[in-house]
Amino acid sequence: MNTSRKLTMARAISEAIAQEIERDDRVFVMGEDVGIYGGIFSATAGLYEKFGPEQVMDTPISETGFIGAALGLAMEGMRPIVELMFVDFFGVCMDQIYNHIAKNIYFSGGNVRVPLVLMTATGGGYNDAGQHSQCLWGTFAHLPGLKVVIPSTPFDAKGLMISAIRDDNPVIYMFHKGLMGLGWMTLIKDTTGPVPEEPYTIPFGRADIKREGNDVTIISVSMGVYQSLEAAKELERAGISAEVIDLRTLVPLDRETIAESVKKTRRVLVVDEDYLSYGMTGEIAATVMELAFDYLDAPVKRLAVPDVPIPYSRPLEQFVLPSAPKIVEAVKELLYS
Amino acid sequence: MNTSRKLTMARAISEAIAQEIERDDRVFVMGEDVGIYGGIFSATAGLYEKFGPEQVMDTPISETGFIGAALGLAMEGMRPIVELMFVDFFGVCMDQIYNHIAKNIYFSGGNVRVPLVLMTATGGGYNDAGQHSQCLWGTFAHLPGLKVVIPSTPFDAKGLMISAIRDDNPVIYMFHKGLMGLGWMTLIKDTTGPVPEEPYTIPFGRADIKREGNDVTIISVSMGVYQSLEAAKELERAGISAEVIDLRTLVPLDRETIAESVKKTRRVLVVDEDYLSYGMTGEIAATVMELAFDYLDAPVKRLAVPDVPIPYSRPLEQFVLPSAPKIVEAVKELLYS
Amino acid sequence: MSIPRPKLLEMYRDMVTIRLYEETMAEAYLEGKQPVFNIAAGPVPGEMHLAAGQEPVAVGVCAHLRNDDAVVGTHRPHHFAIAKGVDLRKMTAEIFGKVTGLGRGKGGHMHLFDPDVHFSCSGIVGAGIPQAVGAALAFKKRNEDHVAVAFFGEGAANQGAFHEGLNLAALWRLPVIFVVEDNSYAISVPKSASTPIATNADRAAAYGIPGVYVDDNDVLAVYETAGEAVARARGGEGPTLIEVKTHRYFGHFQGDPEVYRPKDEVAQLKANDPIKRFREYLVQSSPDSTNPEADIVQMETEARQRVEDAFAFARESDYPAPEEALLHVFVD
Amino acid sequence: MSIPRPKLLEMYRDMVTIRLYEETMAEAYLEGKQPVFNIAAGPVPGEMHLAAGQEPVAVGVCAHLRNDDAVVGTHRPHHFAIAKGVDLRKMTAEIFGKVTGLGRGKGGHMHLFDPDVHFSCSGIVGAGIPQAVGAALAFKKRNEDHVAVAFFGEGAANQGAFHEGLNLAALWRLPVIFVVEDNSYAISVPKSASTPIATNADRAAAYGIPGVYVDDNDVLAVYETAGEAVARARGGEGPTLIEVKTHRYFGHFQGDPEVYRPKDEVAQLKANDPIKRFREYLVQSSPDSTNPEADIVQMETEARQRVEDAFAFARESDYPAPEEALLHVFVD
Ligand SMILES: Cc1ncc(C[n+]2csc(CCOP(=O)(O)OP(=O)(O)O)c2C)c(N)n1
Ligand SMILES: Cc1ncc(C[n+]2csc(CCOP(=O)(O)OP(=O)(O)O)c2C)c(N)n1
Ligand SMILES: [Mg+2]
Ligand SMILES: [Mg+2]
Repeated sequence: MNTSRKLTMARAISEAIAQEIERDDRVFVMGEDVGIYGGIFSATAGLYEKFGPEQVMDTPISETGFIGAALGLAMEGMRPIVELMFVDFFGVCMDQIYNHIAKNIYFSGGNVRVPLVLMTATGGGYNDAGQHSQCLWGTFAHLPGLKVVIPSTPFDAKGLMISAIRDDNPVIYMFHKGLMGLGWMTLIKDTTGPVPEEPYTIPFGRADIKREGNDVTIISVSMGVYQSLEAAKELERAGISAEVIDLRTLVPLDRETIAESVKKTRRVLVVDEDYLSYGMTGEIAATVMELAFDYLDAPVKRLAVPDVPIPYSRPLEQFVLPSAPKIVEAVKELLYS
Repeated sequence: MNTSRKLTMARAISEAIAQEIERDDRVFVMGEDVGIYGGIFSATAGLYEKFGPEQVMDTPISETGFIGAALGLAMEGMRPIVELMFVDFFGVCMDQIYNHIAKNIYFSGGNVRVPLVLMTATGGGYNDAGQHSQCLWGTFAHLPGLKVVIPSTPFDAKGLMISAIRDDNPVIYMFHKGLMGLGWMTLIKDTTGPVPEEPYTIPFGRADIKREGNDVTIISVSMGVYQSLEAAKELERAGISAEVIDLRTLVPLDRETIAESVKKTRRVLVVDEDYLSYGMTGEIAATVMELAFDYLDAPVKRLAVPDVPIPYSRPLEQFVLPSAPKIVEAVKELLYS
Repeated sequence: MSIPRPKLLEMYRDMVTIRLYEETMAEAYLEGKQPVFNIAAGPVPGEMHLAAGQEPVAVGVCAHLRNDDAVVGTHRPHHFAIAKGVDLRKMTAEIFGKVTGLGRGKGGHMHLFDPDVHFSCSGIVGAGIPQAVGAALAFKKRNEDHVAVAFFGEGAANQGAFHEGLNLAALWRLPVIFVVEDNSYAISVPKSASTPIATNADRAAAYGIPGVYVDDNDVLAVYETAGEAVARARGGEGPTLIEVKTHRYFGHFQGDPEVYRPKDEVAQLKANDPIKRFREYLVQSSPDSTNPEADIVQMETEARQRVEDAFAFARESDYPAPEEALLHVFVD
Repeated sequence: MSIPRPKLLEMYRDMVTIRLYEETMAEAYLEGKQPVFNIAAGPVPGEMHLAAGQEPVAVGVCAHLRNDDAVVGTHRPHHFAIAKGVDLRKMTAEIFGKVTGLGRGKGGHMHLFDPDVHFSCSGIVGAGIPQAVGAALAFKKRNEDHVAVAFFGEGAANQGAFHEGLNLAALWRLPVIFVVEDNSYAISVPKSASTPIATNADRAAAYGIPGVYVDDNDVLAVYETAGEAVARARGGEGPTLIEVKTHRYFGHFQGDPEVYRPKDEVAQLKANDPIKRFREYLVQSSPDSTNPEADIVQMETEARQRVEDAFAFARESDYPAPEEALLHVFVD
């Protein structure tokens, strides 16, 4: 595959959707402002112009209605991609998501298929306060029946989206606003990345080692991967070689990659922009202990939002969100104390 | 306090509510079928007869409506206890619960109070299938802003309910259907227990050692505590002395009691009727590792629902739920392998 | 409206099937639960919501439906399922928790999925409404003239999902029929304590669609109203909201102490039983004056045989292996 | 209806305050965001939803309210807050993320809580509706004659919370007024693409309550309609649903490319600006024929001073200490 072309994550996602709509006429997108607006975070930019209102449907502000409808569509053989504008809004439609979309296959003993992608925006760091800045992947990963997909690069975003659309199971696809490469949200300097033109898939349940290292394993997803890579560079200057694992999917979880890395480095930091307790960091810590207890030189360390809603004001928000400097500090504590 | 009187958990709860309504005229109950029916799981039995429809309000099937209303009531100085019939239904009203009830205090910088108890039924084991048998406390404990209270005995139920009502913060109070002492649900043989007549409180964040032991610590809540105690008896016959910790509240979490016990026993099993991954067992395992890494003789072991929806059919459901025999087996594996 | 007698007999047979099914289920449900009622005991454990008395709604509507039309039912789903033609053996086996069931024992009574006849249901009040809307959208997108039907109780009409679903259907002019069963109660709460207006049919005005209240628990009245709605839907004219006054003979679920309703209410209702009335009509309108009951009795026999066969199948089937619990979270 | 001039002037002052506030905020918001717009930059980061053009709704309704009446606003909350009398300094400080703000910087522009005047709001569309219902229920339970008002957009009228909230309020005859701001759009989606009927006021029929559509963005028309609704509510006669045709001058949020509406739409709307119209009315109806603008200008001066003072206060205030982020999840 030719990977000389660079795209933003937003363009990688919309290209994946466009290619799948072209390949399979059961595929289409629906959601609030996905049409002429192109999606508030541009995940559907250009699609309306290309495919029109049948394949790119704007909806009223009725998440229970249209996400429930997406389930009916999927069970009747369509393959909807439905956007929940911010993951923070899941509370108005969670019943459809986790009591129905996530469970109908099981209830039917595998007799129905639910080929549905629930695409949603996550993450903070731009002062949008506590109802517009959450990650919440821990919440979805805790409840069985959804595959939980979280891309961190444009390359992964495209391949994982195509895999999600082709999957006969429901997938929640969680992109980070700060990684989309939006001109108006310059959180990450260089969010464009190489993306092949042709369609390709990335299997779920395969973590990606975004950087190899020997002294410590940093495990994360999404924005946390970027911050970890930044921290790894800084750590390298201090003579510490950090391996950075991007889980890419929380369900299914790639235990093997984690185990192998930990057996090599013997120290683990888990970085998460979701809330600290009862979430991803706890699960990964417990998993590491189960898989590699005898190899661990220190307890698994966790860096996440310290169980407070995301505050609005800049100094407050920066205080609670993970960052490269905090990762550096945490790794140093892990290694030297 | 005189503890010679024995009550079911259902009666302990309704007594707590009655005493608080009598003490404070801002306290009242609302929910579906809480009136003449007395609550589907009898948590409000007898209250309608005693206090009438103003203090014991039946509602339409409009959980977003009446739970959102409970927030408005609380912010205007009332102290509602609102019943969500099964916790499984949270998806139709989660936005009010976690984006508003749980966050308004924080958003206001502590300038508003939200004295509200969200009471809800949890648990399976009686073949009510995947939308009526969940525990989901992991979900609530992951999201900041709610105190998460889970009684396992009638005594705890009354004291924790009174504490919940008197708290100026929102509390989710999760009782287990199988522990309520309902005549028509004989899951647990002896669910009555001593309950003093006078009102009393139990502070949140204090785990209760329901049984002392030296060889292993079993940490659980709710039905899991009963099963652990049963298992402990069985283990005693095999010469294993098990300590059983009832966390009672997941938020706040009593780290000290956990740490002390683990330092003594050096081995930990966490038992949870909620889903395995990204939930309570992961958090407790991670916490144990953080607090007592050097004391651990083996990785923390976890017994929970193996990431499948709760199936209907008896052999299937029994296969996925924790039970005393499974706890015995898990402890033996923990000790001997 | 003149309905051919074979069609009438079919409807009668389905109503009788439903009634017998529910009565048979009520007995099976009690097995193992006496002398002490224990919800978890017996061959049919868990909650059990029966629909005896509500046959006219299910049958009067589904008589218009074809195999490819979709139906979404509720926590009280048997009458809808039977009227829609769900495989009765597999459905019963599911309710008995057997591996031969529709969901291999994973779903149970509130979770019956039969994709062959496009039937599904849910234990969450109101949740099926948007799902039926989605099915209708699928049909419209594919230019098929199928319709979708969402059945739900008068209590469900106070859920947000009702509003969102009806709004979408009206906005997009979808081929969907919303059918409210007004059986007076949502568990213990009477309609007057949950809905400030007399009929939910009037709520159609909020969406600019037709709303019809059928104030009699009569299968022919339902059939006629539903016929118009289905024709509108198939003709691309959009959704209809229908509410039918009906009656539930059993408690909300089996074991319901029913403290909330007069002791003699059900007995009074049964005096005007819709199956009895329909039977009288069939007798009176019989073309065979010497033996006007002959074809009727045949239907009753058929119904009985189907029900007996289904329960026998369910009882004889095996339970799933316990480890099957781990399968089917996802399809391959 | 004859309104005393001091009251009219007060309303005028509040409308001007709102307009100036929003315009001043629009400028402050751009600070640090030029030449490249970056939502996270400047003294006022994050999303910013402004309500210029929608003053008549907030002011026409709140002119009837007392301190103890409750108001729940939306993601676009400034006009409601100002009309309800929220402390302007603390509100502005909150939006600047300062420790002197209403929420010590934790909430920001979409989360303004002023318990002193019973004001709250939320960034979740439709969520405030049931909360206002709850406030009204508190008043009714305590036999107080306070009322609650829920403001929300025409887009929010398609949320389930709308249906559930109105149903409860009507059922329990609560003192609450539901006010829909029909500003034609929900972000990019026009009303015609979200609501199948012309006016949400007609949805009142679904709850058996009065529904009124005010089809002109005119503060006196709103005032009159709201007056009746508030009187009904205080008199124990239950809720009212009001929809007002209004106009949003800015984009949905600052930075909105507004590809979805005609370039000249706003200019045309401004030709019929409600503040301008109200000012003309005040001039014409002035008792002081020699200097009919005197009291009007005084109001404008007051408004300007209040806004300037609030922004100055906000700018001069300190940020909270970073560790304050850990406080106030719970009260003690
Ligand atoms: C969202 C939700 N809330 C509450 C329940 C509990 N519940 C199950 S059935 C029922 C009553 C339903 O009444 P109605 O819609 O009239 O249907 P009916 O039982 O009369 O057929 C209730 C409250 C539920 N299953 N889902
Ligand atoms: C439940 C929910 N869905 C979607 C959004 C995103 N959103 C914020 S404002 C808005 C449009 C609201 O339109 P309307 O109610 O008409 O109010 P307006 O913005 O026009 O004042 C949307 C879709 C949200 N905040 N909450
Ligand atoms: Mg009913
Ligand atoms: Mg609008």
